[in-house]
Amino acid sequence: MSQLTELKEAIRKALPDLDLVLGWREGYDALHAPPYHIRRQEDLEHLVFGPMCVNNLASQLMHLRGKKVGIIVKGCDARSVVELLQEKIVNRESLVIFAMPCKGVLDVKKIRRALDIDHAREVHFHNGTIEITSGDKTSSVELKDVLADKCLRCHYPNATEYDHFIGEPVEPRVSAEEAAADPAMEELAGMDLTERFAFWKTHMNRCLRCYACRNSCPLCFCRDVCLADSRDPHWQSQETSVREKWMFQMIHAMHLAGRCTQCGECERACPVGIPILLLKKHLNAVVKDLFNYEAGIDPTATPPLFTFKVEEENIKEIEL
Amino acid sequence: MMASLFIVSKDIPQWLAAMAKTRKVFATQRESGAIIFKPYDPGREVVFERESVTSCKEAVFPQTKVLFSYFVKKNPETGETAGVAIEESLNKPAPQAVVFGTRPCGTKGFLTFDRVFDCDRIRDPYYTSLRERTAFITLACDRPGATCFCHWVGGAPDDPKGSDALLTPVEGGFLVEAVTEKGEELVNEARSLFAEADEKRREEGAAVRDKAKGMLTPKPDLTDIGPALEKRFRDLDFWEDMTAACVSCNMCTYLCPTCYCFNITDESDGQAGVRLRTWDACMSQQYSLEASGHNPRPTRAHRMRNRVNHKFWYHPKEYGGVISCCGCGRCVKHCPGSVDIRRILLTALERKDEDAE
Amino acid sequence: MRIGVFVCHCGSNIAARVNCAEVAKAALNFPDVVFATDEVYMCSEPGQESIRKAIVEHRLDGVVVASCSPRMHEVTFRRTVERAGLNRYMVEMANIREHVSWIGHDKDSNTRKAIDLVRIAAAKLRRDKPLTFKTFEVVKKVLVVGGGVAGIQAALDCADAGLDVVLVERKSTIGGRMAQLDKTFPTVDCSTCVLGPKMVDAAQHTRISLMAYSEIEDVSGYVGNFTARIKRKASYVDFSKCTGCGLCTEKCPSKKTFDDFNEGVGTTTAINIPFPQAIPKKAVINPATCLKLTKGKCGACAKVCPTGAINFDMREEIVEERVGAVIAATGYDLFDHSKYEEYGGGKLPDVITSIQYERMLSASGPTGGHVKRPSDGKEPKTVVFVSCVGSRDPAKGRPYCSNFCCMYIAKQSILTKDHIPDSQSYVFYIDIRAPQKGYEEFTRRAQEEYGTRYIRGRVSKIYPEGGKLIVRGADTLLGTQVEVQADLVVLAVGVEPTPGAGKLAEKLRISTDQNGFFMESHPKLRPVETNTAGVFLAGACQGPKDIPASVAQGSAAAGKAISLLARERLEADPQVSHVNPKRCVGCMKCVRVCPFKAIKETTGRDGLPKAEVIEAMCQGCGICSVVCPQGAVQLEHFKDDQILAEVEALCRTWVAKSCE
Amino acid sequence: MSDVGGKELRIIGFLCNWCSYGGADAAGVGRFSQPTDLRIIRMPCTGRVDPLFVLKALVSGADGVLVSGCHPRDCHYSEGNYYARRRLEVLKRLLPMLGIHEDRFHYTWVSASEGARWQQVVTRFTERIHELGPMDSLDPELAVCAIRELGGENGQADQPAPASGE
Amino acid sequence: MKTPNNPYAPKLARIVETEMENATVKTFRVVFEDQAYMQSFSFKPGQVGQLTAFGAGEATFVINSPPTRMDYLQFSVMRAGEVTTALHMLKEGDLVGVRAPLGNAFPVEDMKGKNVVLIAGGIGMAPLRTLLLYMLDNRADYGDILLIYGTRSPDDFCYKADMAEWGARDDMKVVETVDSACTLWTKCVGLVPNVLLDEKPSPGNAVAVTCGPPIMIRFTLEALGKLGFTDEQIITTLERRMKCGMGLCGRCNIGEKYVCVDGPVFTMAELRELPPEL
Repeated sequence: MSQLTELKEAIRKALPDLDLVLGWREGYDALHAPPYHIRRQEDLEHLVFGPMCVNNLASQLMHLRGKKVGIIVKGCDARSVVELLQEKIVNRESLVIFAMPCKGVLDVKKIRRALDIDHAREVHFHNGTIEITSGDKTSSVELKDVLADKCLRCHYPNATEYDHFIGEPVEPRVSAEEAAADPAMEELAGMDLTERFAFWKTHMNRCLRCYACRNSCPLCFCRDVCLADSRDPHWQSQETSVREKWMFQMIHAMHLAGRCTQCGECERACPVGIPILLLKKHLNAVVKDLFNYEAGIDPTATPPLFTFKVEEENIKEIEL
Repeated sequence: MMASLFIVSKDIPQWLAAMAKTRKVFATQRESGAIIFKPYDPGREVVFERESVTSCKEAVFPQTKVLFSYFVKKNPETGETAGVAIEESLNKPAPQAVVFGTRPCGTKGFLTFDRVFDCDRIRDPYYTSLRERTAFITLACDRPGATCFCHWVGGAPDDPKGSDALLTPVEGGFLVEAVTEKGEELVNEARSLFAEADEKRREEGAAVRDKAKGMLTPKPDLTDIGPALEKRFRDLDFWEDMTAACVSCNMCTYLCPTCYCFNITDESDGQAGVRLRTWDACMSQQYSLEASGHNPRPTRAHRMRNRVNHKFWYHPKEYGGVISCCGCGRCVKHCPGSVDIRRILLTALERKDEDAE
Repeated sequence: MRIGVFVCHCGSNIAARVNCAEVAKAALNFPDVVFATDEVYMCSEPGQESIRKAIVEHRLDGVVVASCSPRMHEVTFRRTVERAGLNRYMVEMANIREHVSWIGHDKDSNTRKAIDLVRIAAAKLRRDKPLTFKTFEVVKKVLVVGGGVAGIQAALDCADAGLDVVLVERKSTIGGRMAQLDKTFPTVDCSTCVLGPKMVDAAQHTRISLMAYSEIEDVSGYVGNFTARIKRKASYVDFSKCTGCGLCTEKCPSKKTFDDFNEGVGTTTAINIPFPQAIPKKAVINPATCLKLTKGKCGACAKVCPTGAINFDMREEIVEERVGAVIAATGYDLFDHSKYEEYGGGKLPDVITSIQYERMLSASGPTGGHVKRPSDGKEPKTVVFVSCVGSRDPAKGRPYCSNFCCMYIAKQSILTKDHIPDSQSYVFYIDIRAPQKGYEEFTRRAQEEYGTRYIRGRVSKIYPEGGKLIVRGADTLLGTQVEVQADLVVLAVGVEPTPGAGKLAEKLRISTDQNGFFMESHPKLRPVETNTAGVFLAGACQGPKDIPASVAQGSAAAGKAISLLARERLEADPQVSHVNPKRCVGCMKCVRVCPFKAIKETTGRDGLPKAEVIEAMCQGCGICSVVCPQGAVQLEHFKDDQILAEVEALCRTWVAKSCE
Repeated sequence: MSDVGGKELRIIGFLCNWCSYGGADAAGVGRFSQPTDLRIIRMPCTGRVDPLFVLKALVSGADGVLVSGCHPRDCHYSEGNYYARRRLEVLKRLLPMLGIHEDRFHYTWVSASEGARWQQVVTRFTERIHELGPMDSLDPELAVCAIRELGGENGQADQPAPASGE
Repeated sequence: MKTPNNPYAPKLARIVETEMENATVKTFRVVFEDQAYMQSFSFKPGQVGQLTAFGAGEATFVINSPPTRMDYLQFSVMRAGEVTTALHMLKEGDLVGVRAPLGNAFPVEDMKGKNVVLIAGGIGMAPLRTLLLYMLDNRADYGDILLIYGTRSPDDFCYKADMAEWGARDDMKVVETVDSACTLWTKCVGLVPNVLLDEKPSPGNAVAVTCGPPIMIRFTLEALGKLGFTDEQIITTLERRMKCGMGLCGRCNIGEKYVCVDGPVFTMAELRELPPEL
């Protein structure tokens, strides 16, 4: 039985007790698999699973509070679910988790850069390569060149929290140490302060304040009442100045400190390619360093900024 | 229309530079992998190969516009309010501007703005002052992509409507056709860069255009889309399913060349302030949220319904059947959830005879 | 809003270093400021009157006073504006004295700074809202934790004032440390004779309900409305039946039980009444040594008990009490001197603690008032007292002075001479601390009349040699080494918090100082209050103190409780957090971090969880506000917008200046 | 010790009411002279200091931000400074990644009795900010421009406002 | 400097008088600073204006004084959000910005010769006040006038002086009602729709105009239906979040209609033609 068949079977059984199951369906081309709601058994025929299932479905859970929901998760998505459980946004009893071991998802932007395609009619995966048919032309590229960055360094390919685990767990692609090595972070770390300031100024200048980053984030569950467009409290004006745009990313990053599971949805969602995940990755490293904590692992843990120790081992008071 | 001219690719920067002498020139440039409109900078490459991520709304409808500034004047002796000085930003004339490298779909999008902001009922001085001074040099589309559907909504890859000049990519350069006097002027200012296009080039240009048209997928008949959407109005299940992938962000509307909704907010320190007009998005929860807490469009399903209905039902109803979508596909291509407005339309059409409930 | 700005010269305190007229003039240009003036003394009667008049004449909605620290006069000016009909929270202060004129020399810089401080005060004031008090009913009952002399005094004072009192004592009798003492300094009168009547009063007072052999399980609620859950420990004796006749203790075969009351000087029986004057005088079984409870046989006590009070099946029970105020009077414990290896590490039988010595001196003690060496029962002729054992010794983690050791050493040396006229006492001391009435004279008496020899210096070693204890130390006055051959060494062990103090502090949500003593609200001005409203401190739990100080503090704490509960209703400070339910998404981060448990989860109109602040419990710290990502929880008077307005008032000015 | 090297820089201090504000008062009472660059905003507790206030100040034109509260264990509200310590430490480590020198922000603990310590903190922090110089500026907000152009000295509005944010 | 016909630019007006109607509603009487403009200013009953509280922003309110009395323009502001709170802080002599008139008006011409039933709840009395005063100032043009005005409690009534005056008139009938009985209230008790049913106004040659909270409107419409009023005979006003007030900014649409320009006044018949999105 294929993994997808097994998944469908598991959902088929669970569906009668659920309002809906969050999954992915075929999109306008073979490289896209938008999230959708499985309500009826017949909806299952559209269900797909594969490297094109990039969206983190946990972002949807906030909208669905009060409903009994099933959700299909990849390893990284499961960490977001764990975080939502921690923060009581999701009630474990009204959630059924179908865990799919994951070998990585595609980065469509990378594919566009690597292959000159207009319409991916068909996509096939053969050991390590992806073959895309666009028009009457078929081209292929190595999968590792078009996987999302996060997947290249994934060490949580299997969900830790689930009700149904479909298929066999997969081996992490890299070790935890290798996972920590991140060329983008290293590049930023290699800059001096002036360069970094200029780096952000240039990037933020491009920001549209469309909030795709915020709304795609599974943990920005206060998106409808976000400080960025609130008048009471009035943190931000609606001006499209670098100051306001950057300030918003600072708010975003600080609010995620110790909570972000690095699913990368914010950066993926950005239409103008602003590397906003960098700030969160950095803060995650800080949190790991200070509090030896990683978000989205233990549903009963308290994120480090919502607790304290009387003696902090890793915070040294600095005298001026 | 002026006779076809030809410019070699490498001369484009010179043309831009010539125009930039007296005008603000927006051109498509690549930044961090995204093609966006930015003020022309001779040091940066102008790229044409793909449609830009952003539309060039900014040129005529800036994301932030200071409508006016105000200052509460005090009597210096008593501290009491003596008056309020209001200074309208219109007093400073906007510079002439050229938008270079929009696609026909995007350029045509501004016709929607024209219908709304410059009509019998109202003439928005902020919009018109910029619009009058802005010229569009459009690049005909030689290869529509997976998300393109300009032909569904009355456009075409070489549609010159709204453009001042139209370029067609051919071997080694571009065919150039001025569409309006303004366009002609822009060409004439750097006339030495252009050569008359010979027959062969013109034929090549026509072939490029025909090929692009040939690449378009079959289009549905949208004549009945209004009634079809009306049928689905009460069908919230339909809208919920259609928005299952939507995260309710503002991206689709901010990238859209025809979306014109805006917000008005004041920023002030209590004495001096500005009134800002900034882009707003109907997909935002706060867009229609009332002070009482009541929201007539509380969920993304309600909001998507309004967005789609507005483009394909309300706007046509108000403006003689013209759909206010230009079919550029940005909202599909860049949507983080890959929400496909075409699927919504097709599904509504499919079910146009089916009553809700 | 219409704002008035009042710049104070504070005589020349401010005016000498700040151009006050300039500040007022600048302020007149700030948003919403319609009146600005400067005066010599804003806090004076005419100064306040000018504020009041300006409020009326200029229809002011709020006032900025630029003067001294708000910690000094905020309350003053709040009253001033209130008299003029404004809400008391419609005043902001700019601290241009402590933070400007007193610290900066350059008048121009100072003036610029003062202008900025007024600017931020006015910017904040623009966002201030009138806040009104909410009132709530109070429970006119006081919980006193600890039945030592401080607790007894507090309980009696409260009860005499008409408040009901629950007096909870961990041990089976009240009396505390004082009951263990033989005599008290500087009068050398009998401790029990002084304390006894008070204990009886406490036991018999109709308003005091005495809960001995009980401990605080937890305390919830807030000032005026605490709920205490009190654990009655299992004593295996029905107190309502026990008459304290003592028959059981005579028949009990388990006679090797550690004698807690006598500090291990001698042993006692498994069923025991600590001392003859115990109140309540009830027997309690020590389950660790009782044969019936450990081995299942015996039951001798039950057989002899004339009232059938023994109940081996007794279990602890929890009693709930609602009280309006809590007085913590948990007293102190004594330093474990075994940490001093150089003094024998607790292994030398004739090196005893001062409290053990006290029990030996007591006529009702285990030795019947005869001083005997524990090792051989002989009467010691040379007694050495060592002061500051576990006091003033940072190396042992006891940097503080235990306050009363100097005095009891003098007392015990005097009593030694009384008991053994041919004895000689030596005292090794660091400093003699005798500052209270009659104390200095008392220590002199010990030296001059009783011949106690005081040697200034630390003892470096104590070791046994030939049936004696060699006490070696330095005489820092003479600059020589000293050795004394002692029969008995009494260590004046330092005072430390009781073992349960930390736990109780958590339950009461009060803090402890670095030494573990309960922290008072202000060391000078609020010495018996804590930072948790309605919780007061009495006696040595707040820091080492002697009997008169403990009694005084017991009365002081009682006074605070009485004045608090004298009102029918209490006002809740309106500077509390509020949740805007329209913004709350129900993530409950605020609930998680609130140190006062002042935020609870409720259900909103949409059926989803929402946070809600219990106003009377909120202390106004604002921790919640920072964890709320969407700014739904806002602390009144310190809302995001108010702080942002202050930041922006400065930044906009700065940026505007740099644009010039 | 007067101004640190002439021209003042823009420093904001967030001080808890119970300890550090009192400490600053104590410094005043003790006439411990300090540089005058610092502008103090009074907070109930460092637990109320949202790190975002600091960031807001830094992107809005402040050259340095100082936060000071009660020493650990001495918080008036028992726990506020413990939370603050975590938040502010995370903030401090974020700054360099933004291209902002981490020394522009400092958090410390000063009790109400430590006037001399406060003097030291202010002096050293001010010196340090002067060493770093003014912060790189972002484009001034539109609102600020309006104030500048319209405000003038006496609030006479004569200058035209900027056109828009293009 | 002013651009002619800049529809975004407010005109300065000075507050000449304020009055607290109840705990949350404050009434402002304003006069344009430009006297010539004030004299030439005209509007129709039911039209709205945007008030600017300088420093906070703009919000929409109906002009609740009638065009027949042009000493001042009157607006009643219920404190709800940022702008209304800022407006409440203003005092006599302060300046506000006004953009008016905006939107459509009550069909006062079509209503001539008809009996008029006015049904108001809470702050919904504001638009009806302007209509009523207009009709009273042109009394001969209209038939019987019945006003039913209900609030939660006696303290919540607005325009108390007006109410007393109207109650004393013999050419109209006023029914004041509160939701539930309370001490010192001797007038009618009951929910507006029930009171309306009790009053039984005849639908013959009549127009009913109703304004109030959504729940009241819903049941009032039902009640009017029971009484025999047709959709064409029922007029109501709608509220929506508005920004520009000229049909551009988008948010106040119901179908293709914009409440700010095509409304706020709609007949029930018109509303039935629009998508049900209220």
